[in-house]
Amino acid sequence: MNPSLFPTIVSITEDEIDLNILLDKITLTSTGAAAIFTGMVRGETSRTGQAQGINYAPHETTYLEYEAYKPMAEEKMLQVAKEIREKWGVVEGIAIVQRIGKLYPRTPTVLIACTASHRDTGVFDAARYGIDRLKEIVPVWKKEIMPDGEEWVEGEYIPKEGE
Amino acid sequence: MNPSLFPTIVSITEDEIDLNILLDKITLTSTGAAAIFTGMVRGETSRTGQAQGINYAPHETTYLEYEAYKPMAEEKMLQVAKEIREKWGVVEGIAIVQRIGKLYPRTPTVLIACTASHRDTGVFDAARYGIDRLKEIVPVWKKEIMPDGEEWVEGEYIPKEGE
Amino acid sequence: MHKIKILLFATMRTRAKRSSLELEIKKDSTVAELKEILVAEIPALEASLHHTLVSIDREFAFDEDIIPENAEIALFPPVSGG
Amino acid sequence: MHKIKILLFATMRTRAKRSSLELEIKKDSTVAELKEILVAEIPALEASLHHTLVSIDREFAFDEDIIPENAEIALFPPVSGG
Repeated sequence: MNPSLFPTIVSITEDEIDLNILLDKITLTSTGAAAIFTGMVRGETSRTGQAQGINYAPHETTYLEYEAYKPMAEEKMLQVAKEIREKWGVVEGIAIVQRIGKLYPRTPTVLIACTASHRDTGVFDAARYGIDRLKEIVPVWKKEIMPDGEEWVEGEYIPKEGE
Repeated sequence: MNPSLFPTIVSITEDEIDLNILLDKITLTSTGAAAIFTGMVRGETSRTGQAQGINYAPHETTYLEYEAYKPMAEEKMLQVAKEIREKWGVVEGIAIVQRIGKLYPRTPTVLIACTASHRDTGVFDAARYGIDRLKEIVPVWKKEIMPDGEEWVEGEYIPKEGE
Repeated sequence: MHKIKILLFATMRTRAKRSSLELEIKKDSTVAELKEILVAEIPALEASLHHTLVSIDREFAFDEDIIPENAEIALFPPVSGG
Repeated sequence: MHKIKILLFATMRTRAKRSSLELEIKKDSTVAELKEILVAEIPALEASLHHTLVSIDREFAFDEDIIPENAEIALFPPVSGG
């Protein structure tokens, strides 16, 4: 399989994330394994004292409101895909999708999927790397709407030159 | 969330694997992350000299014919889920599905999905463990039909007492 | 003597040209003894018996295990699903 | 002097009560100089400027970077997508 034919899908969208369709789009005849990560809106968070430098208490979330700097976000998603291919040359297809808008608990908000010929090729690590990087350099933000107020969630990563 | 409410889905089926539906079934209000593995039928295999003790050359696959000892397979899938929960207590939902019958290249044949509140909880490792274990102890076999013949694929793992 | 049902899968099924059979075995027969009886009944199975897995009532079983009455036995090669 | 377009996102947008603005800046102004001009224009932004990210033409930019003509500038907090 010619690597130039390996599909890369990136998208900022208001539509539902359809895992079946995305997986199909990054499955080649040579593909035998896919690692897919999805993130969802948590309606109840019980973990305390961590994440992004902020100490937060257990709390409920009514919904999240996502916004993106769409053209830059899609360019940065392509960069994440490029970094994945540089680190895991065996990866065949890559899909990176961020849903934006008003999203309620249990709704998938983000997907990173990587395919490869076999599962022992690093394809799990590639997907894990993808979501970690997305949360560092892809310009998307969320506002959390809780029963008793709302708050912008801010990350803590400061990109370096060339990122 | 009461762990006794954590959903576990296991299934041997002839139907298409629907990732959207399965993910929804294992997503709780407290869920923020899912790691999903799917395996697909490879139409062309280029890797040589490895896998299950057999040296195979690059080759084409017309289709695979899967069969299962269904009641035992579903019991062993429950056991894999139990092992996952013992190792990763944070895992919330688990889905393990094996499709059987005649399956053509690019078709998803197997799915392991694990959900958790956050992605840094071992949820990726849990899914990886699940597919590795499925390929050791869940009684499912495949016959490979190639342009020039057919052959049963045999694993190499010998379960120990109590597995 | 008691009756047991044996299921065959994959290579075992193909070699035996059948997917199940019933056998009469002595009370307290072991898996190893069952294998001998089975080979006498279906010689084609002999070649693959050394790496055959056996289950009794859907749990993996081993040569020294005793086969209970009315057990559901299965013989199959190491699994290759996924 | 040349004109630049500035996009504001998330906290920056909320504080500035607008999602974009246009400014005239001197040729060869740096990102640091732009921030000063911006705070003069919209004082509400000052509090968050110390941890604001800046992009020029969709690439991350830094205090000493010079802003080209017709650049598309964006200011936003560290990202929190996913």
